[in-house]
Amino acid sequence: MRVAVQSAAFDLGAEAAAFAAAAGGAGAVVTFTGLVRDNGGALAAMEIEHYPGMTERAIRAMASEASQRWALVDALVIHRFGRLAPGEAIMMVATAAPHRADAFDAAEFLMDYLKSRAPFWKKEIGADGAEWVAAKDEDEAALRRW
Amino acid sequence: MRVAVQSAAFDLGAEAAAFAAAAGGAGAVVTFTGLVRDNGGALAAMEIEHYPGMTERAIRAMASEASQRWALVDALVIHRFGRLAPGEAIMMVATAAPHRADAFDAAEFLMDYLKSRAPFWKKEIGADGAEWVAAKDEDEAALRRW
Amino acid sequence: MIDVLYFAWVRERIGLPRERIETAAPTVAALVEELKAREERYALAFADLASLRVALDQELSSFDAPLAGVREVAFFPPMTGG
Amino acid sequence: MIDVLYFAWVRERIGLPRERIETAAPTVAALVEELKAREERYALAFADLASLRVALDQELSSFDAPLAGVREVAFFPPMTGG
Repeated sequence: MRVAVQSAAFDLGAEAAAFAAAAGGAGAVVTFTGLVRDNGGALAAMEIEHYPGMTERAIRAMASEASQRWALVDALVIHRFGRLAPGEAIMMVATAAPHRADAFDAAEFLMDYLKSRAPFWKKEIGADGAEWVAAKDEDEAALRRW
Repeated sequence: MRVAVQSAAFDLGAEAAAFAAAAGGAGAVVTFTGLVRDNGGALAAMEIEHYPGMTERAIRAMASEASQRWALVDALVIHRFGRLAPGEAIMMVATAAPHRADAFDAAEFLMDYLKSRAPFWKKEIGADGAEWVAAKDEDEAALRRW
Repeated sequence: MIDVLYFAWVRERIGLPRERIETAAPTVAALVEELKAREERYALAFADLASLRVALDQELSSFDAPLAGVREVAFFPPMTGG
Repeated sequence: MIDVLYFAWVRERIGLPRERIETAAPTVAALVEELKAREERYALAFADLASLRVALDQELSSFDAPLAGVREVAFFPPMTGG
């Protein structure tokens, strides 16, 4: 299980390929990649702030919880902070499991927890100012299914 | 939307990266890759037979159904046939959507339909003979959630 | 004349992947009965219809479907893709 | 002495990312009251506790949690990761 919190860009293709190649015995690999949407050209950049120390700790706790709930062979979380341009990859989750239901469920679980329980805050920088992204009720609601 | 039914191996990393790069406006990209499990060393190869003509038609119908049900920006299905070695990628599904729930649901829907409604048949070649993989009741049951 | 295709263990039991058949069978079930009456290998392949699927002109169908106008019938076990 | 950290708009409203505070506040809520009494910018940042979250020593906690033994308190809005 690897957790990387970094400002550097990452290559989702290379990460996905390396993850699948290392997942010996897995029949199913699921990846999720979050990209900066350009909101129809209105977004100049996205700035992501995080809480160094707590971020890694919180993500490791989620990944460990996922490993206990589902039969996973491996899991990967990469999450960037700093300034990102539209189209750039913000983060990525990958899960490997013998069967597809476990890989899908664990990836969705990790995403739901990352959204609302990992200490990241997004700020959208537009032509006419900057605004912190508000947390969505639906994201909080998504946690209740687990 | 691209559907490829092929005997040639594919590079899941390159496919995932190209798919995400082309998915303008998508905030979420989900990929699923199915790999040949080695069953603890018991499997020498997997042979996949399909029904040329019907296969592409059936997969296109599933992808089209997924596009109607969820707000997708794009979808991709690659499925191999012929003889595959343990560890090789059998198939891949990718979905891109503005929001993660749509990308996840559409990918799971496509996987459930590919499992039980696309005309592929798997045969496991072991040290002591070959055996057709039996369809699982749970795969048929998985269709009923959609 | 109708093209009849066999896949996976149905193909193996019957011993060929496809054949052209002259038939006046009104339904898939009637065609199956004709084939079963032909030879032992057909009777074996079609012994348990519950373990078989049928496609008419490359669309999944059912054994009670009519054959009128159909050019291609395919018999196979439940699919195991993905 | 306790380290107090602020993130996102809480940090912007208060105007600094962290500070060391001498306090005898028994709970997070009591610490918040002390801070609000200090200056307008704290009062503004802590005006609506329902829109804030708190972590004690890097674990999510609640405003009624005791501060005894805690070295680091962090205040921030609901997270928006992923």
